[in-house]
Amino acid sequence: MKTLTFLARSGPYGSSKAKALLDMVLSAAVFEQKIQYIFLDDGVYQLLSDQDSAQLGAKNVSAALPALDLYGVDRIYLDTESLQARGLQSRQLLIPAQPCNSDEIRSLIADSDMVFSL
Amino acid sequence: MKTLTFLARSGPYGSSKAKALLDMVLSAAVFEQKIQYIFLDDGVYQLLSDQDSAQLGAKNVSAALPALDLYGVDRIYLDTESLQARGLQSRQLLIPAQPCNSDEIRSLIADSDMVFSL
Amino acid sequence: MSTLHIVSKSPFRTDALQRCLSLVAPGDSIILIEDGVLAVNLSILGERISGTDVSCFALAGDLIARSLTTAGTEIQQADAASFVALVCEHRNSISYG
Amino acid sequence: MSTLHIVSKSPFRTDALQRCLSLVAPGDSIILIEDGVLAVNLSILGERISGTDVSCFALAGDLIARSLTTAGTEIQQADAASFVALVCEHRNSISYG
Amino acid sequence: MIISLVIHAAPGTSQGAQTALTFCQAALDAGHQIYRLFFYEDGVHNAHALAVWPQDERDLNAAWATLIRDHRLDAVVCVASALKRGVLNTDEAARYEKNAASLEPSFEISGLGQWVDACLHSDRVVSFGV
Amino acid sequence: MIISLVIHAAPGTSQGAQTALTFCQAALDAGHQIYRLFFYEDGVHNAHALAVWPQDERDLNAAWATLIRDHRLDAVVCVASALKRGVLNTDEAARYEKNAASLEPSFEISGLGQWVDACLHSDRVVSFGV
Repeated sequence: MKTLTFLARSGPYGSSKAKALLDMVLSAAVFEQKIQYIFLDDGVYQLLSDQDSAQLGAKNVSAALPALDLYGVDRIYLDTESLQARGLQSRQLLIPAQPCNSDEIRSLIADSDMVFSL
Repeated sequence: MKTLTFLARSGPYGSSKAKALLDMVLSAAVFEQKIQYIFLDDGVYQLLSDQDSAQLGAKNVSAALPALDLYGVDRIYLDTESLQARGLQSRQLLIPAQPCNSDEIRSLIADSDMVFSL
Repeated sequence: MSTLHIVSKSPFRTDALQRCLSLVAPGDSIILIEDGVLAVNLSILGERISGTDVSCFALAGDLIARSLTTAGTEIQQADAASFVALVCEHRNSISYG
Repeated sequence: MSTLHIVSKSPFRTDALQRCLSLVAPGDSIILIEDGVLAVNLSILGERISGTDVSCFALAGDLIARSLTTAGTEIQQADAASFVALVCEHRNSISYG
Repeated sequence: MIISLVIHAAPGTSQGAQTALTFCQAALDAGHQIYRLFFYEDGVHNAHALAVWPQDERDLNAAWATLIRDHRLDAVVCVASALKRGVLNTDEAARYEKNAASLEPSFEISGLGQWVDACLHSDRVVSFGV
Repeated sequence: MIISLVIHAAPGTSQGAQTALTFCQAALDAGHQIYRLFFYEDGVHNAHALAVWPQDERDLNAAWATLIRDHRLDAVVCVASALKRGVLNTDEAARYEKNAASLEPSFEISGLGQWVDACLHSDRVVSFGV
């Protein structure tokens, strides 16, 4: 088993990156790898509740997040500094994520076999 | 005749944007429109002399710049602030460009029928 | 004879909004679209437009998708029809990537 | 067990370098590639690596294309073979877009 | 008013193509004339006839083709951008000895001259997906 | 060492594909084993058989195909990314009733499982063009 870390840095909808990284996470989960899923920078917007992308004709990227737990993806982290810089509150989030700072992210990265950032 | 303004904001080679905007400028020049070509942000790197992209297997984007004059494109501007922010000197530039500041760019834009930025 | 500034990228990840704010002139308007709407609560934007005759809009569909609102800001919501009207009302437009 | 940070976007136009510098740890290395080499003379990078055990490299082909040099900096030039060697010497890598 | 659009983004990668499509529909609804759609750089992928979208997503390639046909719009893809990205009409496919064309037939292939022409004949030209 | 590459960028649009190609060649020259090239998102355009490059530019599509054949590399394009971008092999073209295939035959179409497999069997996985 490998430890794979995913840095979700992109907002949802503006590009396909959020969805592309989520698909990687879910695939790795199917193969039962150890997954660390870290939301930082604009990636924190992916976690906001009440997203409604119907007007854009796009799929709701956040709809799959509650299923992460079923896939066994339970190491989900949120960069507190990114959240604060954007004036967001953790009570606005759709799924629970462990608050962390840069020190903690560095140590999650140091423990990883591979890191993917989108 | 229309006044078309081009904001070159991208560095050369990292993406096809510098080349794509240059191709628009040259096409508009063939149709003898009034052209204002403004280099700002990373676009100022397009003007550096001694670019050598052979190792990248890419065409030298700056090679076409000296031909702008032949195409009648002689309103070429350079944002001084962008140059300074990057620690560059105007003596390093391949072609002459008129130094300008944000005030002057705003007035060039106000005089334009259309503006294209890449 | 004014300009519509169209900002489609995140102010946290790119220089699009910053460049827009450096070029916006009195009488111009700004419209935030796509990831550009992430600027909706940004103080540098609010301060720049407050008390000026620069109007700022944000595409409603992009706000709703991202669970954002313009509440408490001076930014007005626009739908696609308003976006088209803004393009027509201004002499030219700049799309910042 | 350290990380190679691969920065491919301009520090003037994106947050790639900034995020890299916030995550770089002692013993890590940074390699600037593509438009990432535009950071070569940037003081925030020089100050971050000076006197630390963080090494910084820049791809020579990307520097030459853009008419940039590492003269006067603590950044070392790397060719493709050195890039491969750096990947092998570090446990993992992060590519910042 | 007479409006033209320049589309720089591929559908499915960045949101710009979708925004452009919505804008185009709204401009038509408001009674404006769309003089030309010019697809440049990655924008040419909007004209790719071989794209297959998942059933639960909006097929932007089909949406463009429908909009163009329904309103008889003039939709041009830049030839230099298209060739490099494998978007070919029958003539180009034959010329370069490729075994198939890939351009959705409601689009035409032409040069940047068509973009200049759009600038000359439009009141407004708006860029999407830059 | 055993190395795999993930390529996210289209050739001709961003420099990432060219960097990946040079890196791949250098890794082979240094005696490393390339376990797999995985083309994801816009990276699938590197496998587009219909691309026609200008004569004065390096044809990156051809360069990949040559490198893959010469070194018998395992090159996989992500099926979900490829379908949406019109990169189809003969089977997919038939299944979706498209009139042509567009995948350069030195590449295979498969799923993200092949990327996970590359992570499991490689010492290093490097991403390009993100």
